[in-house]
Amino acid sequence: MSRETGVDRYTLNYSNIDVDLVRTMQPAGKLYYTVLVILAAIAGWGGYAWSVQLRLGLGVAGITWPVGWGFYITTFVFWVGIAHSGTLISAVLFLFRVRWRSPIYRSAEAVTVFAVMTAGLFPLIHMGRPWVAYWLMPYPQMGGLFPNFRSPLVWDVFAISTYLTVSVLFFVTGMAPDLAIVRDRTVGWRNKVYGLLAQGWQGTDRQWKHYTAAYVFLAALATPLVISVHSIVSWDFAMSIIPGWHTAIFPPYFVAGAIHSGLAMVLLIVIPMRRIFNLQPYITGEHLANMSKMLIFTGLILGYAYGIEFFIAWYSNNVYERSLFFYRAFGDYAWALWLLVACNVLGPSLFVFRRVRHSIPAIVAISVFVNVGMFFERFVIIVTSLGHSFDPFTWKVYVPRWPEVSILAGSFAWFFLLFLIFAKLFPVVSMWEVKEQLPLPRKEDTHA
Amino acid sequence: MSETNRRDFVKILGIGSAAGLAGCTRTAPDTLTPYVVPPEEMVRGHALWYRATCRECPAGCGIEARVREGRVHKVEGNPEHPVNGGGLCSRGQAAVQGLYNPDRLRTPLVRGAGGALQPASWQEALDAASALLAKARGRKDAIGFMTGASAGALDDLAADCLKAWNSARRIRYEPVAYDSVRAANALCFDRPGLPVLRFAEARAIYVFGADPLETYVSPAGYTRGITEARRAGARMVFFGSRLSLTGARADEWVAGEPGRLAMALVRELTAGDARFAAIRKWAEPFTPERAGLKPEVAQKLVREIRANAFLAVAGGVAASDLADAIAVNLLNHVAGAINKTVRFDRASSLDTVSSVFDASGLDALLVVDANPFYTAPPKAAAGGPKIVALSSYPTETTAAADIVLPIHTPLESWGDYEPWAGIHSLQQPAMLPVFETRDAGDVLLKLSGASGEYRDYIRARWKKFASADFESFWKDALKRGGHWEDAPAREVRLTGADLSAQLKPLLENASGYMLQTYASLAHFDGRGANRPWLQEMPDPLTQVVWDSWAEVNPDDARKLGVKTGDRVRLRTPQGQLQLAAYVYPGILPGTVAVPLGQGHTNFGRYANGVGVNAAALVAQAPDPAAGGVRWSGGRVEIERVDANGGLVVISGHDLQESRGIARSRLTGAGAPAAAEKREEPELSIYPEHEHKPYRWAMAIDLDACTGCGACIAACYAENNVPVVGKEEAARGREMSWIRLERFFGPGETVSAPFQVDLTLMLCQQCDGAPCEPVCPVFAAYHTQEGLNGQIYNRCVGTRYCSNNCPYKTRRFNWFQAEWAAPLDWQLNPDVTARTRGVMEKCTFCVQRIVEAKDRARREARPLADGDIAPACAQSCPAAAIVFGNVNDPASRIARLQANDRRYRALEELNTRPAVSYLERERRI
Amino acid sequence: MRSILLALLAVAGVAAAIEPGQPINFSHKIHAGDNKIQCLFCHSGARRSTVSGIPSVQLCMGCHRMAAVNKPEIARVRAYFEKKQPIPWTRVVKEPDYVFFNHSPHISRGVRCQECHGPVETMTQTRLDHTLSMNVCVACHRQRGVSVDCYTCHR
Amino acid sequence: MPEAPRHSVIGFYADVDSLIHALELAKREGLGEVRTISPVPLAEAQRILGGKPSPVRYFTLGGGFFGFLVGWALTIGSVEHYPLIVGAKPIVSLTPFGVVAYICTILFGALFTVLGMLINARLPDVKVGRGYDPRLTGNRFGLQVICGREQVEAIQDKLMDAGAEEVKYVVV
Repeated sequence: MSRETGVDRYTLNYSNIDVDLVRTMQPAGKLYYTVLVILAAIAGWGGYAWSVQLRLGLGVAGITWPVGWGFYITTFVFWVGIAHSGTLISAVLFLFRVRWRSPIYRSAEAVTVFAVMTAGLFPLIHMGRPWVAYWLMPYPQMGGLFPNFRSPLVWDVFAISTYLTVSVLFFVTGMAPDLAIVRDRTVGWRNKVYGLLAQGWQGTDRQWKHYTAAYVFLAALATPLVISVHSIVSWDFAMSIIPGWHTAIFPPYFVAGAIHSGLAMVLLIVIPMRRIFNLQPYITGEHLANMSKMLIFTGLILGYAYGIEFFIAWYSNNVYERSLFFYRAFGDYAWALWLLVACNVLGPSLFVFRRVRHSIPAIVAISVFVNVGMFFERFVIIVTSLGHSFDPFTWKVYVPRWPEVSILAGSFAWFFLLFLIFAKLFPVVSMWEVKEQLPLPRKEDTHA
Repeated sequence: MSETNRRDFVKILGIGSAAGLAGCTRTAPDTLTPYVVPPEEMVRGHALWYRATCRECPAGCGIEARVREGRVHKVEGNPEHPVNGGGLCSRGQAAVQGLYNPDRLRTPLVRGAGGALQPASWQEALDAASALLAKARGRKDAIGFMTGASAGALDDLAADCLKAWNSARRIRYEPVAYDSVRAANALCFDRPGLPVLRFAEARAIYVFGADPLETYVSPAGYTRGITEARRAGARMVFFGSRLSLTGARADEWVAGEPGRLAMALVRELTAGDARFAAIRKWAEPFTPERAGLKPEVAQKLVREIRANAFLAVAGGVAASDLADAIAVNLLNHVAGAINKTVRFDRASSLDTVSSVFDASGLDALLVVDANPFYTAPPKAAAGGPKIVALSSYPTETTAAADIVLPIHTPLESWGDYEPWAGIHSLQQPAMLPVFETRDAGDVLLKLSGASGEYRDYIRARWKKFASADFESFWKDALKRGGHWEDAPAREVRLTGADLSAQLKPLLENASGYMLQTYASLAHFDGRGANRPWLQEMPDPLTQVVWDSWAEVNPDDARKLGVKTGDRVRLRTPQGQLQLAAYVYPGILPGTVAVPLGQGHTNFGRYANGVGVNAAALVAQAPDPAAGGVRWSGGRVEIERVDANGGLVVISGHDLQESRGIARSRLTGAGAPAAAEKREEPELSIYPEHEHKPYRWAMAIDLDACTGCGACIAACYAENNVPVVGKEEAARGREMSWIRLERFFGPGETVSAPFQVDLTLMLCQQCDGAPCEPVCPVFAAYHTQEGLNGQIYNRCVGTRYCSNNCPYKTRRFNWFQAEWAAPLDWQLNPDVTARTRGVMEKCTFCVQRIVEAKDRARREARPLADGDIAPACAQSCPAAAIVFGNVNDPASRIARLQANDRRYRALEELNTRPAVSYLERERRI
Repeated sequence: MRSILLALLAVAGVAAAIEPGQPINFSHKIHAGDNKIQCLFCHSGARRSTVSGIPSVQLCMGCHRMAAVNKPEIARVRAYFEKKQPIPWTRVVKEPDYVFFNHSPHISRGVRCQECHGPVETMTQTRLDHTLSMNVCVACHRQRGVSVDCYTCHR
Repeated sequence: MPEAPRHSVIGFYADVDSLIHALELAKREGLGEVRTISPVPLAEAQRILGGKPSPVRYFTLGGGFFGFLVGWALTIGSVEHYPLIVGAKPIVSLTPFGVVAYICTILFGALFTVLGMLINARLPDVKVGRGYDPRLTGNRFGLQVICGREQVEAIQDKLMDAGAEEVKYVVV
């Protein structure tokens, strides 16, 4: 087994890669459809909750004055964050020639696309008048009025839609050679559909030449997005003047947090997937351990950010900041703060022990904790700052109500539903890239 | 002006104006209805103003009703009226919600054979009433005629009626009747009436448990007087066991039993003064120690009384003992205030009222616009009088009545009222009746068998005031709002009767808890409870909405194991109630205070079942000493029931936490020198933008602001601010554009001397507004005139602006606002009714700015300072809010901005608000 | 369905030329076109108020006591007047509630009625053959150098 | 106008060395227009085939530059058209507009990159199927030589000699 690529080079070869992965796309069994229906039901319940909210007004949710943003924006930031690890793995690690990325990047990139698609719903859900959301689009509206490009929310519109576009391009582009493989290994209507999707990919030298060039540039363009998208999302908060939001540390802090939660989500997706599809030779314990190690790193960055936030609040001697951070630590939501510190910093630091990062149950547990922790990190940032800002008269405790909880649950179901459908219809591991990671078949090998 | 025309046009009016913002149906057909004959003085789209008299309490303030297209939209104070001079309290503002109250009686009701009230035609009901009266007339004094305070034509008419009905049983019932004050004045000065209090002339104003800034006799007028005095340097001291809102505005709170404190001051003032030897003898036992007055405080107060024009005021609901009022009379006497600041030149309309009534031996009781059975429920005994109730609303009294006749509200009726002798205040209908109701006067004329209309009756009565041509006098009086006569000075002298016996109760010490009730600022004695605005406006001190509560001292609360919001049981010999507790540091241990006015059972959807009726704890029988209901001073037992008080407190936190939002400073001898004002340069990395030709700004004088909330009600009325109800208010979703923020102090803890800081928080119209750049669609933007614009129809509802507002003055429409018909008739046609999902906030009443500019343009003149008054500024009885153009250096606002008390809220954020505050002074 | 269609028309910027049925077959062409009666004679509110106003029945009768008394439509007007009933005209021009258009400053600065209302004096039946969308307002305001501040029209 | 059918020969190789060998041979002998078909990109083959670096990079650069201009033009143009003051900031606020310009740079860069790839790689390719063998996306490497009809047999022999497992004649 190679520590470098992670891929098990003694069992994998050009032939069985195709066989293994095309097998994952065989007609599904009962279990698959059961899970699918359950997820669809939960997502549908979330959709129902949204429809109630659309019909009656945002008042059915728990968000209120002065906590104008609650679960919805928390969930939005959460899903945008989840998206980040995909791009990190697929683009950044590609540029850095990290070879172990190949077998996991397809799932990671799918996580990105589906997470952004999920996240994109939340600004609509939280809006007072979603039916006029198109006013945020950059075109001359009534009387020649455009949206306000100074608003971080318009940056968000640009950043998120660009992120979705680039991720989808990267995802679809990266999949073209694999779709050709699938086309070539199937018959009947599947052959036709995948043929259409493969866009006539053959693998000629000309195709490969421009394809690899475009791949590098897409990766190069996606790389700054890893940093910028979550920086811009963090500016939704940092550009305001509310204590606890107005801080320069937010962009790196949010980016690290995004990758932290994203990696954990990829782990949570990949571990059951490799088991169900028997992909252990592709996604090995080494891959999981490598990602676990990254979690230690991002967890430490977060720990530092948490610490420095409190330190600066104290050191600034600013009455508003001090009061807010005291409130975060000991106020109504103190449980959430301590929970998130435990989940995001203490949990992943256990991965320093080799035993932990090679134990599947431990990885799953810690990944779940990280996702819970990251949700509450955003929750604490958003809710405590709004509920405890400048004028003490306005201090208020926010409690979510059933539509928010339902839509949150629905968003998870929606995300996993998309992934489940994806996993059955498309190769979850990039075949051509795994092949690329294998040594090229040489003359000696074939004669041996 | 021709009244007939005005009456006719509304009949033919059909242009509705209220619809949501969502209207995309500009092409949909709709009906336009012109006038058949246009009313002369009316131009569609222009407001007309009709002057009248406010009848929401006995004060009798002058009002003017703004009418657009035949509908009253708003009520404002009449600037020419001698009682209030332009300001109007929140209850007066809410009169329109009485007019358009969805629960108003729409048809007469007659008790049927089954014992239930059934709708009847006017003819049937009037016939039934006439028959009833005809039967009862047979026996002398078998018919009672009950009204509230009613000096004026109605009084005359009542007398005529009773004469026709062979009776002399005239009852003027007011639950809050100041019996003790009147009894004390009778004993001390042989004048059984209320004094005329000239606050404006006093420089030391001592308030003994009374609430002249809230409900006491004539609050809007007194507020004006006290403000005037304060601007001239007056100091105000509050004596009492519970710090009321009036007390909160005082410079000093001397906690204790008011009568005892007054007597202690009398004792110190009369020491060695031969003129007051008798009084000194009565006062001898009242040593300062006994009253709980520190000797040095006593000495300081005595010095102050001697050096200044003095005025002490007693009584009200919260201190309703005769002894208290006598003590204050003696203090006024020895301080030389009688015949100077405390005068008896004019009789009050309240001089003839009583807080108890006797209906025994009556066969029929006619109740006109009063609700005695809310405070004093009818005895269940059979054989009581048959009751004919004339009322605009269902009330506890109409529920017990046999015949109910729906009458006009004051804004639809003719009438006059004489709150003080010689002040004849006129009432005229500002619009045609909303429902099939009748003018009470017309009904009474009919029942008494007289002919003619009530308007003519009033005109006939007014003939005696006219010096020359009556028609022009009448026209003039309608235009002015009434007719005011000068009152000759009338001096009174102390009778010299021995009052020591009456003062004796002040020496008694009782054990256990003392019950103090007080008239609610919003609902007074209960008559405002069906106005949703008044329910939703938080009580200034407790910040509670839609409820009643029992205030307990923190030490008592600890002993009882009670927290704010817990349910407690109050028990007196008269009854028991369960209500939420409110732990209030401004109440002395051993005292429990409950506001009056809630707990209605038959007063419409906004009042029924809200809170509890504190009158049930108080004996509705004459107190032997004062002759009226003893609202406060009785014993009460209190115990905790459970944690489910269901109290909704709007305020999120009681302390300012060093944020300097509501600031005050100590002034006067011995005050620390004011800190050197740091002039922070207004820094910006960007060049300033121009403000032309105007730059609007507002200044709020916290030294004048009393916290009465008139501005809030005015804002509700002017700006179509919806009411959300208790449940949504509990979630923080009340929509008021102005908040009265109340903080306890001083400093970071609640410690002695306890103080209350109040400030108004409304959109600060920042120059560097944090809300504006974050809006993705320019719904929030800045005008060239310095306004922080909010365009509702552009808003997409991200709520980012509200998040980023340091003052949190923006309100979001969580649901589609609803106004139960016909409350929607009140909506101001000049302001968009917001749809759900959009943000709204104070606009500095931009519609008034536009209107004033328009008017100036039509009249081809420049805008003058004072042309524009936003609704809040206009309504303020204390004139604490000033609005104007700071580009004009001569404007009042520009001058106030140079005042050294000026500060801006959260100034250090560099938001550069257009709203300035003037620090409150605490004079020592 | 109808409202969707209307909304589509409005979105597409098509002037929905609705010719609503009116209780009286009133012709602006006869009054303002042929007889050259000034618009402000009947719609006098436009000069001094926000709304131009629909003339009262009394004003109609002012002329039609003498003019064209025998026409059947005039007889109907007279019937309304005698019964003291207003004429329930169908509204042709309507702005949404959040638009606060004020006639008087436009008239006093010499904006011709036709610039917004179209050639009404040629219409036998009044219709709106013009969209009164915000684009139209803003374009004219820009052209004349008048404020395009939002508060000019929205409050 | 449909293109005239062209004749070609594909050699199938189980290993890269054989393919490279055949490719070198084909190049050396000038057998005709040659191309490789492989399941993975082959840097060695690219080197032998020569040619300029992929012009996709210019598309990326051009797209990025275009997006950058679009971003600035959109933001500055919009506020110049309807100037509204917000938060005491200048009408043309360059700092926040830079964010939009940056995002537009990335967006158009990515779109143009993909466009450049599609154009240069002649994708989507509708002609797939003719002369195409599914093994070549799997575990075989192919060398396709396009030639005249008369050369087919000779080239088939040569490719077999170079180590092909199999040769196939296809019309493309």
